[in-house]
Amino acid sequence: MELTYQQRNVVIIGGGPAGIEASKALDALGYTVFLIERENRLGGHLGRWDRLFPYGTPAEDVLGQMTASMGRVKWFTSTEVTQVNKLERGYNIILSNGLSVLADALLLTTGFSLFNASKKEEYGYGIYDKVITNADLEDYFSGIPVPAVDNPRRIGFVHCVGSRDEKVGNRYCSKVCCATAVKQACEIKEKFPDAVVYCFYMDLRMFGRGYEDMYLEAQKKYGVIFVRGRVSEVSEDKDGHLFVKAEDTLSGKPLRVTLDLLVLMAGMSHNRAVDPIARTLALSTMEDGFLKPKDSLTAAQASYCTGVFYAGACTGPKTLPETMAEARAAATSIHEYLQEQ
Amino acid sequence: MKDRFISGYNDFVLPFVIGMIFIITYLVIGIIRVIVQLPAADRKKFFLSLINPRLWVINLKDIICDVLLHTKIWKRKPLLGYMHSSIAFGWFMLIVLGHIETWLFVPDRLSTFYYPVFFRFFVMETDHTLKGSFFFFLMDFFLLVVLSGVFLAMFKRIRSMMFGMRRTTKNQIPDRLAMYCLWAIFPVRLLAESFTAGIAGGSFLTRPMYWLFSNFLTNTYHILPTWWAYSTLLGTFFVLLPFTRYMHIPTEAFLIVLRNAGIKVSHPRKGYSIAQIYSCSNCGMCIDACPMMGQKKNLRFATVYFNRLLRRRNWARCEESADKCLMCGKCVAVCPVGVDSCNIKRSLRGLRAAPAPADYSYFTSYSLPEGVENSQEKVLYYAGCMTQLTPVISKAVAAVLDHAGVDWSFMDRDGGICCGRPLILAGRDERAQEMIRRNTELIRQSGATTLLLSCPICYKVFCENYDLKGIRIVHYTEYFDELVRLGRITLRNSGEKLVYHDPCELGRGCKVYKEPRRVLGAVGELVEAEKHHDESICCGGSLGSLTLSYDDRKDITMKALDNLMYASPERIVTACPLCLKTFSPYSPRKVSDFAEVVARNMNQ
Amino acid sequence: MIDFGYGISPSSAINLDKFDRTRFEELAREEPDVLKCMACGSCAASCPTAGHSDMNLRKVILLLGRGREDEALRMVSHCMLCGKCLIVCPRGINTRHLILSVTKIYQKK
Amino acid sequence: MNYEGKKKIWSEFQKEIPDDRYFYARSCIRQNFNPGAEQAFLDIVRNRFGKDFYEDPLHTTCGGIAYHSDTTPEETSMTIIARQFSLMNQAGYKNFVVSCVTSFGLHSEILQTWEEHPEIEQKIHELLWKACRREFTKPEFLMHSSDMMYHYRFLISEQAKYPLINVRTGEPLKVVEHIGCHYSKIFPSKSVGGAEYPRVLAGLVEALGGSVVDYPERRHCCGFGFRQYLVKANRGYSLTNTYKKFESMEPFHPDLIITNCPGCNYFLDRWQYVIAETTGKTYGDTPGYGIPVLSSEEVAALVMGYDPWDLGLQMHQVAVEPLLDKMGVQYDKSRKYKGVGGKDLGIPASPANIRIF
Repeated sequence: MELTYQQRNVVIIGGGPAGIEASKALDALGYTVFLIERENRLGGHLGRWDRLFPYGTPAEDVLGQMTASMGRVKWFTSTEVTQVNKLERGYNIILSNGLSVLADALLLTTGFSLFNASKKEEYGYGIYDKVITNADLEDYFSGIPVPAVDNPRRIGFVHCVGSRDEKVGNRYCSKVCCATAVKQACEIKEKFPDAVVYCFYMDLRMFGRGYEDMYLEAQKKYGVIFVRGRVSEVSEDKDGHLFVKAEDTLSGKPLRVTLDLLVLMAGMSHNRAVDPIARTLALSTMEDGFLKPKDSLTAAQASYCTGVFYAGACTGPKTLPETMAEARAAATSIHEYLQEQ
Repeated sequence: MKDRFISGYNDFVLPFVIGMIFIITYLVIGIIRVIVQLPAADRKKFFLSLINPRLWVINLKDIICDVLLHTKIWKRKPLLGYMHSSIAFGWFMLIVLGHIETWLFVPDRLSTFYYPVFFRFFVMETDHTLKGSFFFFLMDFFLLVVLSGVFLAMFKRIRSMMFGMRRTTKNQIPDRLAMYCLWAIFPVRLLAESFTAGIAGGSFLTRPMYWLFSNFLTNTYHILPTWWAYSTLLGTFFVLLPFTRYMHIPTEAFLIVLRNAGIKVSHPRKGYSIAQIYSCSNCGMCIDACPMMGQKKNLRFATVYFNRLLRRRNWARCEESADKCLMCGKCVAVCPVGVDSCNIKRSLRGLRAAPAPADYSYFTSYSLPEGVENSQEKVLYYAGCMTQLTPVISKAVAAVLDHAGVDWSFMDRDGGICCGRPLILAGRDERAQEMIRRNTELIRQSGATTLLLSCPICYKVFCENYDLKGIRIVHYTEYFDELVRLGRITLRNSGEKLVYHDPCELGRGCKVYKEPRRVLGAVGELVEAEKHHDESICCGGSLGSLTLSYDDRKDITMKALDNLMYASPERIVTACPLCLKTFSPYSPRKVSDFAEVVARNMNQ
Repeated sequence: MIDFGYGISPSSAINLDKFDRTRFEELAREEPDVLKCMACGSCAASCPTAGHSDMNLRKVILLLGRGREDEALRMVSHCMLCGKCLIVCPRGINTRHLILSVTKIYQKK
Repeated sequence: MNYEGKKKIWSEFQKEIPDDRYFYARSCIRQNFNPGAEQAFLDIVRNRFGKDFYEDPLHTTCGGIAYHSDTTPEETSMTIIARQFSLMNQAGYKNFVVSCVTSFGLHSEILQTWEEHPEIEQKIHELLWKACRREFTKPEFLMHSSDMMYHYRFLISEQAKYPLINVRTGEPLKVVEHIGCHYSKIFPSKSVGGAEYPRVLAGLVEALGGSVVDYPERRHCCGFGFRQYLVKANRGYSLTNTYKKFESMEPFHPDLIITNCPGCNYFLDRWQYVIAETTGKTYGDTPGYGIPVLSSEEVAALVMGYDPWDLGLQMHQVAVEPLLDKMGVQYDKSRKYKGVGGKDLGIPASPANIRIF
């Protein structure tokens, strides 16, 4: 019997930007889409962010726009995938809300986890009161009180926390932290114009359109001071200020500075929640835990498992536009796949 | 003609007399001050020039041409030239003729210096008046000439664009007052002479006016008030003079004498410079000339305003202006008075320079490349710092020299010491001396007889500030021209349409215009830019400016390129590494160096 | 005091807490471009004094921003003001005037 | 400072410490300069807690100083240490405890090397056999003596006579804990509490009533080094490091520095004298004195009521009397410079800038 599109089910796991975008695209192609999100709202990490680089677009607006019309997409929040069974053709997905879906194709948009900054013990996240992460600072920008941000006069940003660091098992670059740090440095300078703001970076990877302008503006307009050198250790002085050590690699001298606030640019780690599914379906992962696409150039959305597709940061750190593009690419890949079935 | 009054005096002459005494005293004191402030050597030069008959002739010629006839303005903008010379020369002739009349008719009154000025008031016609009608005619004629100039001046204020000046100077209150006086003086004189024409006689202008007025006015009632007004206007003008732009009228002649004596600027606000800045007529020619004026915000940096600020000793703003200047020399080239503003600005930079400690002890570690030393009869090529960034030039120079079979060596093949010009441009002359000293040592060491330069910046400093007696200093444009004329290289004409950009330091700076053109004319079809030779527009890359921002420079570059594209050339050719580097990124046509074009078009 | 034949060496570290930024801020006001430097080193690479003196404009800017003024001024004293750095700077910094401003501002000790 | 956060990290760096039956290896520096510390350790564990700690009179140096000074190759140290293990096997022990942090680091390094390169271990078996016809098996557990003090901290506090509390104010004493670099920085996982926030001494201090001072240069090396202090031309480095630490802890006015490393103990103590004599500056709570620097064993013994002079605290450069007074320890001033059996040792010359009694 010939199936019509409507009778074909696609299950998308992860309701972040990739999941939302892919679900809409597949819905428009006429498939029945089930979007599963374990949090109580769609949006993923985007929901926690205040404004987005490089132009300072409010994340809320972006998310609002994305979720404004979800079409016929059947989306479930606060729902987890409890079991995935491979069938002869397709997959049987059992959800925590008791629902069981027969999926013709499965799209993983499980994204990333923010690196747990307390793993970098020397920075004292969770130990020193004035050490926060980029996500905490976004909370502050969104209006959520963050006690650590108490009229700081001297602020530091540490790039590459949990990225490019074999000691924590993440050799890769998280891609977005440099731009985020520069964005946040400007934003905090706007809040506290008299504060001195330092960015401790190893390389400034301002690769995207508009990023370099943002960097230039951070230097010239906001007077953000860039120090090339990774922070080696942080301690607290008698008054609870942070005593920070780094090497100023450009002058080849050790550098010491006392700060009132230190923001750790936690990078992207692979999302452990996807591990059970990966094990069940025997999906390939890379040594850092991210899912391995079939071919990073020609089949970036395909997995080694028939009918399972990837989009977004589940295969490695991505920027938002890359994630969105991948989501749409994944929809096309799934459509092609289902057409051939 | 005979005296109308026995006393030969009337109270109305007082304002004029007071004004005259004031201005003469002021000028005498001013001249003494300038002479006192001159450095001893310059002072000696000045006094020697006064007893040099040859210089007397030159001075006289210059004064007549520049001060009275304004030939420079005539050449540039005829209508404006007419305006200036009509007033200056006309007025001068009125004074001269007044004296001639006095000398002819009432010679014993020559000793009262106001008498010739108010001649028409003090005399009456006699039977022999016909003898004077020739002078009546001349007087009316020159008055008409002056009046025509004055009306043009008034009109110019309103429609300066008509005279080919996009912008004109903004006047200050004293300037304005003096200007109104100047505007009023001659119409009032006309009135005064018209009212007295019945008594003192008149010609084609005054007499008809006398008859006209007599129809509805009682002329005799108006005689004294108008002569009072005339005298008062003159007196006021003279008193205002030192505080206005019109000070250039008396100062310029003095400047010419000083300049012809060979004196150079040594201090921005002392001696020679005083004569310079007081000679500035505020005509505003420099405003349009300045390449910075493409942007309205830069208007305040125009040389005319700089001179004005310097007169007022507004150091902070002067410094800002001086630091901004590109030192392209165009304002000097177009200045009708020839105010050497670039050097004033340079000396101001030097005066205001922070006493920074300089340590050039490392210069001793520079040496000539191997094999360069003690070669006789050799051409030594010094490329300079900028050419290091444009290796195409040094390569092409090498190709041409080798092709012509010149025995040459490359002085700074492995890098060298700066020529010192950039420091001089920044007013740090003493610091530049250290570079000059070491480079001189190295050049002498080489034993070369000719020093060849490709960078006009270097060329200028080597010509002006180095003491290399016995060594010929030559720019490659001149040298290649010579090689062509000697037949050591032959060129083929590619037919390509070329435009030559005169680099500031080479053209206005060293007056090299014809040699590059002669060579380029032989390799292609040479066209001229809209503004060329001494009116060429700076590329914007000049090291002269200290503060001009990158964006502002770009603006100038675009303007200069527009100018070069005037005749739609296929290629822009320049003879300066800095111009090349500055033009290349923005040029709509390929920009090539002179040597590159020559090298490409040599016959094998 | 006893001379043990060895002693406490002064710290080579840059201590930003002890860096009075007033003068650097004055420089940044006069020459806002100084903030634009991205430490690419083009200036130092093209400098004709390179290999003959320790002049390094990239380092001058850096050291001034870190409170190492004496070192920076020593470097600047070797500058010939030739302007090559001005030509090569990718950020369009007016390096020549920067150097003049540095000497002006930091001489006022 | 968030204590809970630290606890979370400590929970990740816990090591299993057997309660009893150890083979004990001494420290070269300590047995020469502060022999009371090791004596007290053995006395506490054996006689107070009734544990079995065996010390073999045939054991030697581990060769660590020579190794770190580049005067002997690694194989030499390995063979020496293999011999220690052989002695341990011979005595029937499986747990090895060393008194010295340099030693602990070297033992750990060698064990790790052997684990990753069994061929090297094999080679050492051969070398040891050739040298002295001995065989060895590796210990099951390698401990540092401070691990033991940490392990027994509650036993110590149970018997505490003079807890680390200022008897005059009732406030806990402000204690700087200094961990020898080779204790946890080489292998954080082989330490108690890790390298960033080591727990080993902090836990002991807290158990004994003191409060730990967390000062910015807490992690910094004491300056001991090997090639640094051994070569006079380099000695300034060593001194400067120590100076940096003292400058950093100065605002906290510590009452006591506790260390687990004989080298650190020695240099933090002696360099205070050099700093005072070259700059005139002394640190700590009591003007004119320095900050007493004691090992974990000495602190434990002092708390448990051992006589300070029997402990050999007079062997330290910085006078301990102000500390003893704060703790309320009873002591006989006249016995300070008396040797065994009341023998007069003579009073040392008094430095100009730092008081010694």
